[in-house]
Amino acid sequence: MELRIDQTSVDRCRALSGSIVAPVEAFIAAHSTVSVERAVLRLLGLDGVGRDEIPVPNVVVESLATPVLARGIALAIGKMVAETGLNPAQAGAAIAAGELDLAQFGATPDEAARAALAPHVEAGMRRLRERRAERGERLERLKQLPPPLLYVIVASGNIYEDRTAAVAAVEAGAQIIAVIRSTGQSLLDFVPYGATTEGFGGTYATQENFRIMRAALDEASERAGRYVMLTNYASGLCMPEIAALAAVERLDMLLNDSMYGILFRDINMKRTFVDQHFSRTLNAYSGIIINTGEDNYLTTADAVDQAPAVLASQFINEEFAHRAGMPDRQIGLGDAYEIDPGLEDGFLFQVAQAQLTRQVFPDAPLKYMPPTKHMTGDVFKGHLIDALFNLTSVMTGQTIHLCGMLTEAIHTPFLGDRALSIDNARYVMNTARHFGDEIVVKPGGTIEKRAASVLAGCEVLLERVASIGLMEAIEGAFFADVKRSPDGGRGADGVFARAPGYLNPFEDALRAELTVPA
Amino acid sequence: MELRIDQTSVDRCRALSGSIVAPVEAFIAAHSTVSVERAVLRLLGLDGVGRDEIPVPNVVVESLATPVLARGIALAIGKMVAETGLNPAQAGAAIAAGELDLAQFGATPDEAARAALAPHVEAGMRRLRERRAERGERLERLKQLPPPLLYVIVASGNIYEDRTAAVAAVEAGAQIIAVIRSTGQSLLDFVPYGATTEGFGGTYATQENFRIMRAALDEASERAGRYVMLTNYASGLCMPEIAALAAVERLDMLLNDSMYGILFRDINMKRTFVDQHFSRTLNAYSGIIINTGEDNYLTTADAVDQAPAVLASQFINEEFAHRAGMPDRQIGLGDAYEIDPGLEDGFLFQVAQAQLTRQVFPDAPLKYMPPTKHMTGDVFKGHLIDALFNLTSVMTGQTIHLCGMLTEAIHTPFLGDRALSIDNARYVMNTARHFGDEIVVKPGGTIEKRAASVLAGCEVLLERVASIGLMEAIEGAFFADVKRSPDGGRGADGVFARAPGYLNPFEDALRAELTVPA
Amino acid sequence: MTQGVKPYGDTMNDGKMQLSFTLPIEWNEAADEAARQLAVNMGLVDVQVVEGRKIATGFSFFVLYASTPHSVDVDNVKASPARAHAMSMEEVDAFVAENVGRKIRVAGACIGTDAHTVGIDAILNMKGYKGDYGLERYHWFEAFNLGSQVAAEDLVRFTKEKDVDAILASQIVTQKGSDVKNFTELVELLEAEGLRDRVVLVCGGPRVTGLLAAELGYDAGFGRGTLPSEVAAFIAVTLAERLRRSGSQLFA
Amino acid sequence: MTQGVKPYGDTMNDGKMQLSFTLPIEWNEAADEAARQLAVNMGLVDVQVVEGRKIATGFSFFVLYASTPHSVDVDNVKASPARAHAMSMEEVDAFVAENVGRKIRVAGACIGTDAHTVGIDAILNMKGYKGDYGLERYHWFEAFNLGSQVAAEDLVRFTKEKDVDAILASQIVTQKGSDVKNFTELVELLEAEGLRDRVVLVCGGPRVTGLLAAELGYDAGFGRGTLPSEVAAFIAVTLAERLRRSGSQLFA
Ligand code: B12
Ligand code: B12
Ligand SMILES: Cc1ncc(COP(=O)(O)O)c(C=O)c1O
Ligand SMILES: Cc1ncc(COP(=O)(O)O)c(C=O)c1O
Repeated sequence: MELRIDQTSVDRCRALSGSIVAPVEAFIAAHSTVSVERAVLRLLGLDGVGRDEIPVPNVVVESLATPVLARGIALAIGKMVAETGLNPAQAGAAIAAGELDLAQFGATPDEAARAALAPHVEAGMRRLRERRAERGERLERLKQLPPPLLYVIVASGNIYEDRTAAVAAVEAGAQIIAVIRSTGQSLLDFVPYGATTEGFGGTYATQENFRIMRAALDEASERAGRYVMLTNYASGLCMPEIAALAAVERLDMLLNDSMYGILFRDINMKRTFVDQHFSRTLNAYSGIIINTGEDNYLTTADAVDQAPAVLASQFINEEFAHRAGMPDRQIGLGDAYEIDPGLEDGFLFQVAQAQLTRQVFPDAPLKYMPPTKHMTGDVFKGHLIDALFNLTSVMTGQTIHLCGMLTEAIHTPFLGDRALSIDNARYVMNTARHFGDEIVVKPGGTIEKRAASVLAGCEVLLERVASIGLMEAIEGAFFADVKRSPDGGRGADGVFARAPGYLNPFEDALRAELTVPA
Repeated sequence: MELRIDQTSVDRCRALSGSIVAPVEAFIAAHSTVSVERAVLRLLGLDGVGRDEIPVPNVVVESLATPVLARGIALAIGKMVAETGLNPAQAGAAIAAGELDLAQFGATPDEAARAALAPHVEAGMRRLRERRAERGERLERLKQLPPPLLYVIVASGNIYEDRTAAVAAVEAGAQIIAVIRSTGQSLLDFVPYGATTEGFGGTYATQENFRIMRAALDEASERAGRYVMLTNYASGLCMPEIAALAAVERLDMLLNDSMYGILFRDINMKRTFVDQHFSRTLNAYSGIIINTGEDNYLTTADAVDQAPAVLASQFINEEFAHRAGMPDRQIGLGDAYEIDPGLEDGFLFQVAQAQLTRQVFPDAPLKYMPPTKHMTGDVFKGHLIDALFNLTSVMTGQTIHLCGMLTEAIHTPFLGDRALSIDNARYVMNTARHFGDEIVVKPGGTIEKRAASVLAGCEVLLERVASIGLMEAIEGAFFADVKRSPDGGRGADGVFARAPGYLNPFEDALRAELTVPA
Repeated sequence: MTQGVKPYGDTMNDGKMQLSFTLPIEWNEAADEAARQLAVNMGLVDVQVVEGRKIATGFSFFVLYASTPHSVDVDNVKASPARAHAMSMEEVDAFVAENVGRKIRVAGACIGTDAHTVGIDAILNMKGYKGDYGLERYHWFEAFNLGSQVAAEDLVRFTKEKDVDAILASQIVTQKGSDVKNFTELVELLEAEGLRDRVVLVCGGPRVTGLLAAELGYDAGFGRGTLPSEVAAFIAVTLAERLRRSGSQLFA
Repeated sequence: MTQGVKPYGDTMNDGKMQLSFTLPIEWNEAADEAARQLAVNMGLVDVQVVEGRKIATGFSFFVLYASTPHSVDVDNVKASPARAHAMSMEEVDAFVAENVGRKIRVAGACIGTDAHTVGIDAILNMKGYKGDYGLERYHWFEAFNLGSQVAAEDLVRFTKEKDVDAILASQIVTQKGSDVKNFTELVELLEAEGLRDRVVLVCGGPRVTGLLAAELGYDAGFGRGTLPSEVAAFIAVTLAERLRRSGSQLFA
């Protein structure tokens, strides 16, 4: 399929995003957060929980006074490692057990700390490289089917039921499995620990749950002869830590949006910006594809009106990702099929939007979300809306295809719902496989006009944002009609300015290996 | 939507159909059948049943020796009317009651008979004109929605349950109601009488059933503010009689195919050709739209292979209709969405066929039949196949749209099935209303190539048929792989050559008013 | 009609219905029969297993059509009182002016960890729902929208501070009974604080029914497709009624 | 597994199923509750009426999800014997050559007024079904396809004339029990003519099950998606078995 679009307007939008993100990046470079520091600890091998089930990385970070923490948790741990000869994991355990106090090693020279840490940092980096290589090897051996890649969610709340459901979905043809996170985990300022069997609307994201699901999918992949990808959620108060854990457990994708937490979870914007940067740097190096959350604009407000905002958010997410050293092939920008099914020619609008996104971001593995908001208890009708969504996806060459569920309005998917949903996608995408290649959009028609107006609207919005600044724009409710103040929201107290001599050895190592645009 | 097609090939196919049908028309002109004669009687007002429930028209026709019948039943009745002063209806009643013998009036001069009949013939013609005018007036006042016109079937076997179902369907948005005929009624050499409540797979086509449904739909039309059309089946051993009754009860459409009975019901070909001609002449004058049965080729053999045969049959049906004085706007040529849903790009083939038909017969109210053969007990999957059928129909501008039922493989439609089916069509056709106007088919693509090959295949087939003659071609199993001999099949004995002085006053009156190509 | 009503396929009282479900067994010849027997065990008759297939190792999916011999006595089915009094925004405002004589204070929230605010917003926001204005638009209502993930404690505290007349609690997530849990917690807390009788307590969400609300001890419950005016009318009428009984303008 | 099996939603034994049906009542607030009560009367629990709407004056359509407390004892569910012996065409031919020693004569027809020949053709025609060749293709079978709308009398007469070993009767139309009526007529006529025990009597059609066949007094019944080889194998084995018992080559 082809659509004529105004390329100069597209270029202008990219330039605008650059100038919108630049000042935020300056802020990011000068700050860190408790979750960034905890991620550093996890990469150094700290794990487990102390008293009251508090994760060791949290105990360790909280054990330091802000002025000390401001130079980076790595520096402190490095000193302790240099003094005690313990490795970082042992050091963490000792602190959590209350046997040793991290603060007491302050006197040690920074250089000694750096040196003591170096081998552990290298070990951490090696672990990331190994996992990434592993994925590459499997993808080579177990080829995926051509996109759209069928993506389904499991969300029973119980990781073991989720595993059953995931394996069944793979047999039905799923290529990507997402374990939906328990309601509001994004608001927890720690990552829960261990295998979990209780959750609301989803299953907790824990390292052990990641491991259990990855193992099951690796097995299923071998049987299916196709590598099946695993994804979860980073966005929230623990973006960097989840990114670290996902890298270690070889997840292949992560929901990771530069503004979702701010707008849809009232998480402090500074916290989010700093966190998303380090988490994405990690994702980039681990070869994890990020998925952004533009769909959220559409589920909470009118989809026709929000289209320009969605495109603008995609440009901003792209820019933030580039700044974190992420190549286009890892930037899964989000869109969704959320226009009112009762609207005459709504299908034309959906096609216009999907094709526009496809052409504006030619190398991005676009993530296309299914109809949700207008789904009702009429499962027969819902199945049809999903079918036209499936058709739109294959016509416009979307990459990551979230299969819609006929029971979307009713419950988190049953095993049988998932099978019907995958049948739907496979039937439609097979019978209309090359339909998109067969048609040309009539110049001056409804579809072309719609695409043009969305792009124009996006450019205007980006101009307004650029003129006042991103943080101010969010404060001015430019996005999703929600108003957030720079210092309000959850997790603000977890943000701090980097003191002179601040050390984040992984950030340094990663930046050295990734190509980050100046 | 637009498709490039080879117009010279199209013209050639029309010319070929002309030379295929011409000789058959010569045969038709020289013959009549018992059902043509019975239709004449019905138009003269004969009705009711005699002993053993045998319809009066049957009793009367059977009461004559072939040589006498060969001059036309009208002549005989005319003589009786002239002698007895009874009107035709009374004459028929007397004969059925065994009080008078039609044969005994042979001596009366033909002229006297003609004269005696004239007022009754005019009365009959007036009745047809009045019904047609009635329809016109209502269509004016109660505008239909734009096509595709949603058509659903009722088939409970009980005319009263059918009525309930029909009225419900109208409220759901149906524009055309078809009362499916009881299994194999086409094989009965008489038209059953009265209101019926028993039938297999459908409800008997009787004048009273027609009247009951028409009355219910007229009421529903007023409430809905849209004129709702009624249709039934002519094809079979009683084509002319059903055409007469349908005209009188103001049906708006009739299944009327020039070859269906021959190929799919093993009805004698000569009988069918003669019958279809007179029935179509009546349909033409009554303003009834005929629906042809090409779908039957697709349900009984592979839909991809049969495509050229379908197009060929459409050309032949068109030619026969023109020869009966029928304008394009009344020729509802049939096609169906029967390609295996498991075939990759099958949707492209369906679109190609539908668009080709649309462009080859620009003024015909095309009848598009839903998927049936590949429907299974998986009602969820079936609902999706119906959705792509609905999309194809609105994209390619089909006229008469038979709504597919998700329970096609299971039972004749439940009331709820029909509602879901209409919801499906309304949703898809509304959300994609003008999609067809938005797209151009890529030159040289799969769709264009497919359409071209179907047209070419059709031309070849028509050439072969033209070279040996239609009856011989049917004997040679050129159509639907079935072999029928000119003198075999049901109802052969009801065909006879017209003797000198043969009279069918309605044929004469109709030909005088219709424009029939020489 | 007084006699029981049965499902309608294509004939009165044929009792026809469609079912679909998954069984945790491998599909094979016998599986279809197992599905049929399950339906028979459920008391269904004329059972047809029209589709049966493997959807995964150890799991089979089935579609059935069958007749139920059961019926329902529709005459004794009562509509929930909640939507009894239909009034337009103007009518409600007039009614309140007349019968309450002051603005009604309403506090709405999506309680527990539930963050689905679209529903409660539809009831409260100016904009409203399906062309029916939200409570903020009413002249005689003062609406407070506390938003999402509001703890029962906070909602109760707010109720006290602001002398709220009516509480609107929303629950969209129902998995594992979280909605019932949260609704119950709220009503119990109100009772503990002795506030229960001082407020008109209303719950809502796609799975809420009048019946559930009654069981939970709420004054009313609103489900799928509720319109703001229906809620406003219920609150106004109920409150006026209480005022009439108590003869005074409660804590005005 | 020995304990009863229940439907599986997302957790073992949750018993979840989906239902849909139409009630002949006007839709309103109470109608949803009526639908719920019907499900409750059917013995379902956790009933959720997730969709309820007017589809016509006096008719409402509903979609429900609910849990059934019932289960099915899968261990005691037997597959129909019909498809027991899987053999390829070659194997069947070899088996017949060895155990029958002459061609088996089979007559197939779509009986009564039923004109749906595609099914019986799929079993008999060379071409076969889903890549599985039809009986006409078998070396050791002689297949007669009498086509559609064959009266029981004619089929029986043919059986006598041609000394047919096996009869294949097809019924696709099932409305108002026409299939059962026609199948019964055939078997009774065969009995009246004293032919019943001389032939392997097989019925088939999308709604046919082994159970139905047994009830009707047929040797076997084949349903949805039958393959010709399954039918051939059954006929061959059954006939050979009878020959063995009777020690002779029946009417050879
Ligand atoms: C939009 C949406 C979201 C948005 C919410 C944005 C927002 N600010 O509200 C986002 C993307 C954030 C989201 C997130 C999640 N969601 Co959500 N979401 C939906 C969705 C698609 C639409 C809900 C909606 O807006 N409906 C439209 C409104 C107008 O209808 P309504 O809510 O029913 O409200 C009406 C009536 O119920 C009534 N009403 C409602 N409340 C009240 C209160 C009172 C007092 C009264 C009188 C009336 C009333 O009046 C309203 C107007 O008529 C539904 C699926 C669906 N189609 O229903 C899933 C759905 C509700 N979500 C679901 C889940 C599981 C989640 C998550 C938990 C998933 C996860 N693990 O991440 C998260 C977590 C959010 C959280 N912490 O609660 C599930 C719930 C399953 C279940 N039955 O428990 C659903 C059903 C999807 C699914 N099938 O899995 N979701
Ligand atoms: C094709 C078709 C037709 C064609 C038939 C052409 C032909 N020569 O067969 C035409 C267009 C003529 C037709 C007409 C009618 N049809 Co029809 N038709 C169908 C359709 C779409 C497909 C049937 C089919 O071919 N299936 C494919 C074959 C391969 O599957 P099968 O028949 O199940 O056979 C397999 C097994 O059952 C088994 N099998 C079958 N028979 C036997 C016998 C033996 C001995 C064995 C061992 C195995 C066996 O093996 C086969 C291969 O696996 C179905 C709907 C559907 N999708 O099922 C409706 C359907 C069967 N028809 C139906 C009806 C009502 C009719 C009509 C009566 C409608 C009318 N009033 O005009 C007419 C009348 C015909 C008549 N007199 O019987 C209804 C039956 C409803 C019911 N349950 O009673 C159906 C279900 C459609 C519907 N929902 O209304 N039909
Ligand atoms: C980008 C992104 N992150 C996270 C989430 C969900 O996380 P939570 O519900 O825990 O906030 C979503 C859900 O839509 C999302 O789009
Ligand atoms: C043109 C035509 N006439 C008649 C019929 C059905 O009539 P009967 O089943 O009585 O032969 C059909 C059914 O497909 C048809 O297509």
